[in-house]
Amino acid sequence: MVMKKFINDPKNLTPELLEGFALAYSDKVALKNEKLVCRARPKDPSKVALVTLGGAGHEPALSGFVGEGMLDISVVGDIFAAPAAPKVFDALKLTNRPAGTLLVVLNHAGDVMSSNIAMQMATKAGLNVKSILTHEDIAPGANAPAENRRGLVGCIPLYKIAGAAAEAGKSLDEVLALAERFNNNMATLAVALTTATHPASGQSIFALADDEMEIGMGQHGEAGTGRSKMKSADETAAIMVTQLLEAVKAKAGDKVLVIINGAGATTLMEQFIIMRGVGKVLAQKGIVLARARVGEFLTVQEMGGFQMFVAKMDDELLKYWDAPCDTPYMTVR
Amino acid sequence: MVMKKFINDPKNLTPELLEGFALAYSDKVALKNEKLVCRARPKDPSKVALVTLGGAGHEPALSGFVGEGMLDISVVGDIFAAPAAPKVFDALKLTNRPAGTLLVVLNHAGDVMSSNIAMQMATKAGLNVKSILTHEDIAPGANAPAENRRGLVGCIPLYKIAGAAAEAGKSLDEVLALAERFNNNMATLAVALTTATHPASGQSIFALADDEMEIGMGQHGEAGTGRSKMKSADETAAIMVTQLLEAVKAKAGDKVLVIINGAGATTLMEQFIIMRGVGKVLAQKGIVLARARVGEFLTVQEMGGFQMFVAKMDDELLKYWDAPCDTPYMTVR
Amino acid sequence: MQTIGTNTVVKMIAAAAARIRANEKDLSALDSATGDGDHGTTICRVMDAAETAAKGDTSGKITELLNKVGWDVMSVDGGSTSPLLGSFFIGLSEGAGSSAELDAKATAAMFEAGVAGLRQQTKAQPGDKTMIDALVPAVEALRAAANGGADVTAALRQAADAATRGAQATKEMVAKFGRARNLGDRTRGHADPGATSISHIFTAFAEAVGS
Amino acid sequence: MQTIGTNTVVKMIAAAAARIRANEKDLSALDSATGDGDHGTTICRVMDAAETAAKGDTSGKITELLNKVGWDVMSVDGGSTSPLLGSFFIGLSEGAGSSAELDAKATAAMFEAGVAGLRQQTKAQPGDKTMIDALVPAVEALRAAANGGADVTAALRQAADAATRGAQATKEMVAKFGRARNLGDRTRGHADPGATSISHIFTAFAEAVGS
Ligand SMILES: Nc1ncnc2c1ncn2[C@@H]1O[C@H](COP(=O)(O)OP(=O)(O)O)[C@@H](O)[C@H]1O
Ligand SMILES: Nc1ncnc2c1ncn2[C@@H]1O[C@H](COP(=O)(O)OP(=O)(O)O)[C@@H](O)[C@H]1O
Ligand SMILES: [Mg+2]
Ligand SMILES: [Mg+2]
Ligand SMILES: [Mg+2]
Ligand SMILES: [Mg+2]
Repeated sequence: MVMKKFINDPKNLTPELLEGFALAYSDKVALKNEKLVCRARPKDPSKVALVTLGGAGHEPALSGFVGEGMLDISVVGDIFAAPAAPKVFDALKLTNRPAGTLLVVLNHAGDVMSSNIAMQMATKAGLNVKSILTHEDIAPGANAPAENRRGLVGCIPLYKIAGAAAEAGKSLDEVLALAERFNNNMATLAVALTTATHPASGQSIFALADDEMEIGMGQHGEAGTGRSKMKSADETAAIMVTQLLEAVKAKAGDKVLVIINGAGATTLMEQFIIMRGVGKVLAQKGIVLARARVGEFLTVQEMGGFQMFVAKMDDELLKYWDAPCDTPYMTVR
Repeated sequence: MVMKKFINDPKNLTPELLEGFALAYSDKVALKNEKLVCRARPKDPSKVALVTLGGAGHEPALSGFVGEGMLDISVVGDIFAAPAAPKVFDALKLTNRPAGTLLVVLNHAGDVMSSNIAMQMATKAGLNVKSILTHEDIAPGANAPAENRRGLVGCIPLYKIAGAAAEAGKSLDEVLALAERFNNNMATLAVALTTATHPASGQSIFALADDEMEIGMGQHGEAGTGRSKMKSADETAAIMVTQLLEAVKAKAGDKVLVIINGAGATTLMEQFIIMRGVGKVLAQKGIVLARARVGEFLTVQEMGGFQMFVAKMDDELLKYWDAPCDTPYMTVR
Repeated sequence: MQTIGTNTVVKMIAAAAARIRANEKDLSALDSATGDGDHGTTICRVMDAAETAAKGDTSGKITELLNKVGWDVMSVDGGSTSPLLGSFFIGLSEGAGSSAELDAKATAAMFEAGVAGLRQQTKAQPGDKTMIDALVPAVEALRAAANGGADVTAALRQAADAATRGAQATKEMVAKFGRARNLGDRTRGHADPGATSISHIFTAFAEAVGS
Repeated sequence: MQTIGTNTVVKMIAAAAARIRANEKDLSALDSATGDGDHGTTICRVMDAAETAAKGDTSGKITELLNKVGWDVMSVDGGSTSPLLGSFFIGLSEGAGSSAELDAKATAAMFEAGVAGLRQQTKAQPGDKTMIDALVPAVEALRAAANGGADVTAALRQAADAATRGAQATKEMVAKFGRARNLGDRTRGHADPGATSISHIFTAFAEAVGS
């Protein structure tokens, strides 16, 4: 398939998209050093700051959630590629404050290396920084070692909860503890239907037959384990949510947050139908759908498919999930 | 191309998607009579109500904007097909109140017929209802008769502005006058790149060659006028925004609201790059980008392309645009 | 047949629904050429609703039966077809008045009221390549036959033939209404799906009355 | 050549960048088979940054030159390659110490420090089908040659040959790191792109010193 995308020079994708994003949401975000997406109105420096990092091409992705109640800075790399460590260090210097900064890292090799180096630099420079790694993909098995499990859409509710705790004036250790509790109670599984084209190279990032789907595929077309014939929405929803509920050990009476995250081309229509299928399984098991979101949070260009996210919630986590926030792609009143 | 979608029985698409939608956003919306999407917490009956109608398959579409500060009821039809007149009348009966109801109709033949009949029924029944028709597509020319110009994404900011005026306690005539002022100062142009499949029939809704795009295509693959070879993001943005600014007669110093509405498969990355191109033209002309939104509001399944929307704003319109609202797909604090 | 009563009306509607069902695929294919490809689906749902409503009638009165048919057709979600045909059936109901049996002239008057009802919903004129191009000549032929002394069977036969010719004639027309309008000149050469449905409906009406 | 100084280091880096540029397409194609297809692009950007930094050096000191190269490589956005190679160059810088001229043994020590720097960033071991599978044997061969009395030119020649063999050997391996890991067994039969880049870099180093 030929790539059909509205772009200019493929070399400038990331700076151009960030420029357009910052232009559209100039009331909420401001660009610094070309690739640091910062809050337009910085957070009170007495509160803990939240920084994250990741490649571009997944819009709205991380940068879409910079703003009051969520992230302070998102450090953007290039298309599907981690930002360089010195940029992450720049962000940590920008948020430097006695209250400290929490660096949220998604488990992808490049991101982990950049953030490890940045953390070393920060420690040397005497900054008060801690980090947390998300790795909630259960494609390799819920009990696979953390280092083999990717960080997927779960980072976004984690920003929400940690961000709300930070706004509430919690200390760095408290914010970290809360984020870790959420981190340990969340799971994501992705499914792919149709491929996407890498917007710089114009190449398809994977291939599936016309009648195939693949459960467990990663954010960049990384192969999963569950290639099968196409299934109905209800079957797909049931298979995925069952594994996810097991992974977070949810039982009757437990409250869960569910997010359906469209990969790109899969319509909201389909995502709602999947959500309905999830609801049926939850009802059968007596698990409470406490909160839900359906939409595109972390995409893979025009890939067809979605990520399903489940987190077991307690009252404190719910309180922070419900707290106000104001970012380009998530606002809570 | 084979259709690859997560669905169950194609006959049940609309009720199933609405069920999943209402389940996910049960804090904001509730389903009545299967296809009326209503506010979960109804508006104070002393205030003017807002009702709209339209086909499904365009999610989040109209129903995504039901909630505080925007719509009271969205009446949903079937995939790409208007809801029946009696259902629209049901909605008007549900919102019936001395303050009155404003029915917002997008100019599509089926919607217009259903709403005309419903308005006749409402008048016979003595309900206090007025209606407004959006027809801001400039594909047939900005000066083409209103009846030949389709209603596109412009309905959504119109809901926002009229909804805010209603929440502010304005009378039906005042809300209508404000909505008409906005209606007369807005324009949309769509561009298509790749087709979508009708989720019930599995058929492609149009065809474009691998190196072609089409400016002016409608919400259902209705042919436009501007088929051409693919252009860069900057060229496309400049051609479209120039026509739109002319249509709303924007001149240096004027303030505009710009919305880039993704059709489905076109990425936010591309939409941001287009937004950047729009910004360059505005800067050249000395027109102020007062507000902007980029994302999927009214989609056409997995179609590649987008709608570009421009409205000339005054201080009162901006005030209502900025007013708080709380709906599944638009929240303003 | 000299007159028609409720039983015949039910038979006519059931026959029309059956004939539409048998042609669903073709009608959608026609709509694919000029519009959005859903006409077969929609007209089937419309006629299914009409058949169910007609068969469910307990009033025994033509006007009430047709009024129920009209509202139930109108209640089908489906673009332009359901308000247009719903208004047509409600118009028939109004045209039927209180009579229990309709002769050819009364039948013609009833169908004229149906056309008037439908035309309240659209500005489309004959020649615009819509269902009107089958409906208007059909009802004109019905009136002419009735005025000329034909019985209901013969008059409906005339109407069916005129509807079929009218639908055929839409092939030469350029669409000015509906989703086909945007295709303009490209619609030439294809019959209008709505007009084709009308020709099926009148053909089935004539057969139901004739048999 | 008995020793290398800053001028030679600049020449080596420039030659490596040129050789990488000439192989960009092949390297991306290799990465398409096992990973995400961007290695050619990224390693080019990395080596361009290295070349620019090296040529822009005004300190005249190997350690400072390599430190600047390391940071500039590290500053390239590009997945795993830039932190890995950035750490490698920073390691070289640390290994170079304050010497103005490095003989074969000092060169071996410098490269050993480079490997140590890179290995701080990853748990990948020899056999895991990564750039380590070219780098480790290259530096081992360099050390062995230096200890055996070879001059810098001969020692780097040995290193380049070992890197090329190491890169070749990755064909038989199954990827355990990087984006190729998920493909598991399907990576067998394809050389690792990162290891291939390392073989190009060492080959260019040897040629630059030899000529
Ligand atoms: N405005 C109109 N006036 C009269 N007939 C119309 C009009 N719009 C559509 N039609 C008729 O309806 C037919 C298409 O019906 P259908 O496909 O069911 O509806 P839609 O156009 O909403 O998809 C057309 O072939 C035409 O005969
Ligand atoms: N964790 C790792 N340890 C060592 N080398 C690695 C690691 N991850 C990737 N590599 C090397 O990097 C190469 C891929 O580089 P590149 O394509 O630029 O990065 P990315 O995998 O981020 O797309 C692999 O061929 C391998 O040699
Ligand atoms: Mg990569
Ligand atoms: Mg149609
Ligand atoms: Mg239709
Ligand atoms: Mg790669």
